[in-house]
Amino acid sequence: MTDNTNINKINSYENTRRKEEMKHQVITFVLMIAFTLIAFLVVAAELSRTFVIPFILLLAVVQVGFQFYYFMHMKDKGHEIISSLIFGGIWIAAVTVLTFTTIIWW
Amino acid sequence: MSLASTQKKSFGAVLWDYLTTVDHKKLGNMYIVAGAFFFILGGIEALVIRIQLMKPENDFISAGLYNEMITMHGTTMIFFAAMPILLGLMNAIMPLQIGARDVAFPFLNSLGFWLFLFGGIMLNLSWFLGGAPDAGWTAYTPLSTQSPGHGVDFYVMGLQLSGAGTLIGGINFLVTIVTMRGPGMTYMRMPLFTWTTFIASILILFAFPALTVGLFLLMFDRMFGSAFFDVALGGNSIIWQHLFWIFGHPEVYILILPAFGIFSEIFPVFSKKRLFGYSSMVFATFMIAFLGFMVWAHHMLTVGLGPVANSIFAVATMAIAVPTGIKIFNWLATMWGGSIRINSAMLWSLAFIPSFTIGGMTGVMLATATADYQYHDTYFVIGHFHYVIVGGTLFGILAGLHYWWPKLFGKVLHEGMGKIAFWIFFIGFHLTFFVQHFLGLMGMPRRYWVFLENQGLDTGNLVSTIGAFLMTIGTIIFIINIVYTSIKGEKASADPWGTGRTLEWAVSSPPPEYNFKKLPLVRGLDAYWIEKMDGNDKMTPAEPLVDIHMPNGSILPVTMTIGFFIASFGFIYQVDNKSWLALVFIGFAIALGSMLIRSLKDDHGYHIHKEDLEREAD
Amino acid sequence: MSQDHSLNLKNSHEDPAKATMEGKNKFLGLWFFLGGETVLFASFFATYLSLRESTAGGPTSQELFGLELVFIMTVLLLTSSLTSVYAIYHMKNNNFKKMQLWFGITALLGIAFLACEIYEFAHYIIEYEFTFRSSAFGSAFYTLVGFHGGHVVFGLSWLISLMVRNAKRGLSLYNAPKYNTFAIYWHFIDVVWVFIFTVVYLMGMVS
Amino acid sequence: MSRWMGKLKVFVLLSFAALVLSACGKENLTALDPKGYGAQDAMNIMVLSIIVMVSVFIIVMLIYTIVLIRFRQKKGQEDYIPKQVEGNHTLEIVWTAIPILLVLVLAVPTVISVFDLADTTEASSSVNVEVTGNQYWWHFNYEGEEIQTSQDLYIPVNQKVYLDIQSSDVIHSFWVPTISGKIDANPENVNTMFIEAYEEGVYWGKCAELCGPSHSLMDFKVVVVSQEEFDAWVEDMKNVDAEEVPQDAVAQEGKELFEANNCMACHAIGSSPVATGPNLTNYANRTSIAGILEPSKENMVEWLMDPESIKPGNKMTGNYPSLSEDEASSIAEYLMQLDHSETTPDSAGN
Ligand code: HEA
Ligand code: HEA
Ligand SMILES: [Cu+2]
Repeated sequence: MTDNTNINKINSYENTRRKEEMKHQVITFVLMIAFTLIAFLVVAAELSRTFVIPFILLLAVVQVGFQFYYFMHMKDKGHEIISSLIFGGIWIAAVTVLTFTTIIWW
Repeated sequence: MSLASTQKKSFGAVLWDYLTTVDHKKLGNMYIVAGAFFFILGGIEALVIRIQLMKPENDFISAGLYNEMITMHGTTMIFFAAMPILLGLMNAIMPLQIGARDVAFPFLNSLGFWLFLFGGIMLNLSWFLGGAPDAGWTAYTPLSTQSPGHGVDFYVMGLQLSGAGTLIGGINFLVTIVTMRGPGMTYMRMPLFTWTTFIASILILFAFPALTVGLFLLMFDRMFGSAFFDVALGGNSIIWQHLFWIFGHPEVYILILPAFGIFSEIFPVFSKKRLFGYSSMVFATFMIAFLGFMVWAHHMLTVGLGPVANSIFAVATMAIAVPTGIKIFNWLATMWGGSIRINSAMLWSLAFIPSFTIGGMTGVMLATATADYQYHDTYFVIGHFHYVIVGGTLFGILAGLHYWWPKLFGKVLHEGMGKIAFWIFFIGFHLTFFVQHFLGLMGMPRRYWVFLENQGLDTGNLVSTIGAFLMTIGTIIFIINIVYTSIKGEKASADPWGTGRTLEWAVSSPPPEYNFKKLPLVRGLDAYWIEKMDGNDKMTPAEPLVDIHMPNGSILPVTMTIGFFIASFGFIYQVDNKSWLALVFIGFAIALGSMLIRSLKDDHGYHIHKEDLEREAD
Repeated sequence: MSQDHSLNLKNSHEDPAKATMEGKNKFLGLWFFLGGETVLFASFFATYLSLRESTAGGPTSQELFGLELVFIMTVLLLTSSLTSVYAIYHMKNNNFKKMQLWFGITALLGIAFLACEIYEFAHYIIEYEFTFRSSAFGSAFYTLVGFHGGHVVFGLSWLISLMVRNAKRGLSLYNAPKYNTFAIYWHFIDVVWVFIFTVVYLMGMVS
Repeated sequence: MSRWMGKLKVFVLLSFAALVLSACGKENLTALDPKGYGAQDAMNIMVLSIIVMVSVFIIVMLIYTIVLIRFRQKKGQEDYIPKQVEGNHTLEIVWTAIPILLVLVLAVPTVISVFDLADTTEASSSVNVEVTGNQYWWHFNYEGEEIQTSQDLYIPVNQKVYLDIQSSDVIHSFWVPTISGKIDANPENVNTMFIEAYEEGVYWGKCAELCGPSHSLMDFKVVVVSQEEFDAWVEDMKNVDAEEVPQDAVAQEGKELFEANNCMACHAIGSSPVATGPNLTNYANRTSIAGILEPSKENMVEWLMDPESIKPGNKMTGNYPSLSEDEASSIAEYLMQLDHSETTPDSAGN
């Protein structure tokens, strides 16, 4: 029996932790929608190109960070190998995109 | 699936067993056998090339056929011979080395194998269906988009299939190494072959998607009229070159790193000394992999990317000499002070050091961009990469085969024949490829169907051809050795070399299907050696004898693959007649149907019971 | 290795998706796969970026794209990401019914997204005669966005077959990892979309 | 032991044999005897890198040989267990640092010369030639001069000549080993590089990027002449009269056949920009027929009768009515009389 109460305790602790986490995720979501909105508004406002493009790219990167770290839990424990591999992929992705946007057009 | 099925099984049963197996050791052997088959095909193609180039203006084969030969030789050797044999060794050995009972995804493992095999069959069917691809293994656009007939289509679909298989294999190995390491097997206690498997798998994971995309674009351009490489519609043919080499350069390290791993196993065992600088070896492997992704444009130095790009890529390329050098010197230091025994496995490994060093050094010479304007697309490059690929990867494969043969097939290869085969092959190898460096500098570009008379290229080419024949003889002796051994060879003990250091030598040869009756407790690097030094003849078990959970065999990987195989034909031939699209639908129906069955039908595997295990002899 | 797959979830405080070796393997395997997918999509993006001005006289991105539809699509997909988070939340609380419900909503949102995309493509083809074969830009556009769409289709089929298959069985340590891997995959699709709407649509409209 | 010595001997012999071979590469084809700016630059780097490589190789082989001589298991040592050495930091640092230094030694001159060779700032004050690679021949258009030629590129000695290189179909690569390294001819962009020859002569050029069945037959020549001869050649070529009446009746008949068979649709004589096929101006002075055959009438006839057997996959095959031997011979006669310039490949020979 003692076993069970223990688990129950843990469970209730876990439950509150999960609720807490869920709250974070809803906030994340609201932020993402807000970011999206800002990005669209900036483009709709037809501001100068040199400002808009880096700005919306930055918003995208932050949004993706939210996705990875909150929705996909990359911030949690047990994700060390995963995040090093994902960052590996991102690094190669970045190098690829960089070359294609620079040296493919002479 | 029963244990100890000593009674003879019917042919049908054996075949069914191989079609449905998910056992990593069987799959490993199947990879090796299929890879060897493709190696012989690629080798025969190489011979045809060398015969054609035996004398100036030879007309042994036609120009078109020559281009098909080189394309098929390169593609077959890289994708269907060297890589599968390495994957086979990884499959068979790596789980044993980390003390695992299987890989993480036995089902996917089998799927990966079948995709590779059918990809290879697909590619080679092109010989019989109107002509093989003829745009080089690099399939540069727009030559490849304009190539008439279906040859290049077979190249695209064949590589797409096998590429998917390889990707699956890579992910499987990664997960296996992360989660399935046995008790006590920390990362820094993993044998080097496991490490190189791990890192080569990372390379596979990140390199193959670029090829996948490139092949898709090529497929769309050739089969569905898109305009990626069609200059008239704004396309750009350089995109293909980038995508191909973003894949292609890491690919050459996918070929060499596992071979490095094999040598790192063999040198310690036959020097009776632990690997010198273990952690720097791991680090160097990571460095090679990391840098390997940032140098691909060294294949494109003459494309006209501009001096900035050329300089960056040239210098980055040269940097790879540093970690590779660390490895070479660590191997030498491993042997220094050791007690070296030379047998066939060791001969191949020893021959690797000078051969690969030459190849690596010509690689660094190629990286000096200014000089590469001369070397590029000449026989100098052919010389370079055969030195690293044959002298590195192929020597590694042969060393690994001799070394692990007893573990894979239960018998030790014949030493005498092994040595004769080695010497003939080794001499032939240097004869063939050493002169090619000079041929290149004397003005012989690669992919030349004929070279003209009176250009001073005759002697060199003849020498090269003679060497190729010596390599053939060497290979044939090796094959005879295999046949002889499997008939006459003696059964091998668990540790036939006597100085085995890693876990695979702690289980019988060949190992039982569950690998370890009780998972062993690993107490350090070279786990088995440690036990031996402590006077134990066995590993200490980490668990009591319990039921062993085993995955079920399945025919679905084969049916899935056949589905994709059929669909590929549909894609290829719908260009001629839209009704071939039916095959696409049929093929996908079969493949998706198999997937559906797989996901709907629960597969919990089965257990080998404790009682049965107890009855088994050790 | 796990011995019993019908293990009662109630007594476990571990994440049911990662409680078994199979579960852990699936989880890692999918993540690693996503690492590869990153490079896959990067290659498509890179190709698109180098060809986006190669319109060969055909319609340009400024002429084609509109903000409204893309915004709707973005909200649909983002929301579906959130609903799948809810579903996983309920999975961890071992509430199968609610989990199925939220996944159901996720699927509906996904289908709505797909419908918008099909409408969009049809619109370009019919109104502008802008196809896959019009120009290198056309090829690159449809390929990049289409591959993302293909991922959505695949994800939906996966989800629906999971939901149907397990509708009567409830949650177990055997199927929890499957739902969990699906959810991660689904988020990744959203990640890709964030870049698509930024790089393709928004950047395509900035002149 | 003896086996290893044997191996070494074979190896030394082989390298020696190869070195002897290398000395006798064909003049004006080999990259080992550079006579131009780019080739010389490349040669300098090659020599430097060979020095580095040979020293590294000697060190590796030295350790290797010592290891194999000293540390073989001797009889009675079967049970001997050597000391299990983990590693040695000093050693590891040494063999990391030295290669880094060596790489730097190579990298610096490489980068310098890469930028030097890419420098095209002087292009406007020099000879500029538009080079087009075609399956399987090369076209040259002297910018600003209204001169079009094919297959033989005339340039003045000791002067940088700027080439704007492009392809009309698949990728080719322009390579004249003795004068300079190669650069690709891409279909979608122009690559610019310069060549400068230090000696007069006729140099072999090769296509270095697989471009189809006759890739190996896509040879061309660079004819390097003195500045005066080059100027004379330019003058001659600017004043070509395509209507010029041939000297004898056979050639006259050849000319008529040439026109009747619509050869002009692809081949121009004079500075007309038609470039579906090689420009035939000054044909009599060509160094070769179709880039590979000796320039003789028999070969010309053979080519005209069946180009496919000489250059598989070429674009001429099947694009004109088949010719009888007599007809081909007349056309050959006509073409072999197209002697528009005093400056010939022989001028480069002196
Ligand atoms: C197993 C395969 C393999 C391996 C391991 C390598 C290794 C290397 N390769 Fe190679 N390469 C190929 C396979 C391989 N290559 C293939 C197949 C092609 C042609 C593809 C095609 O076009 O069809 C090619 C082409 C190729 C090119 C393009 C040539 C051209 O087309 O113009 C270049 C250019 O830089 C290059 C460079 C290198 C370098 C620098 C290394 C380095 O990794 C080598 C490092 C090793 C050493 C240097 C030796 C040991 C080091 C020491 C002893 C330390 C001290 C040394 C120094 C300081 C120099 N390779
Ligand atoms: C793993 C890779 C690999 C391997 C192992 C080899 C092995 C060999 N290669 Fe190859 N090669 C490539 C990869 C490889 N090659 C690539 C990528 C290209 C570039 C292609 C391109 O340009 O697109 C190339 C190109 C290439 C060329 C240049 C062609 C050209 O540019 O025109 C040449 C020429 O000599 C050549 C020769 C050889 C030879 C003689 C061998 C030998 O080592 C082979 C030895 C093996 C055998 C000889 C087999 C023995 C046969 C039997 C035992 C069967 C006996 C039975 C019967 C006869 C029935 N190869
Ligand atoms: Cu490379």
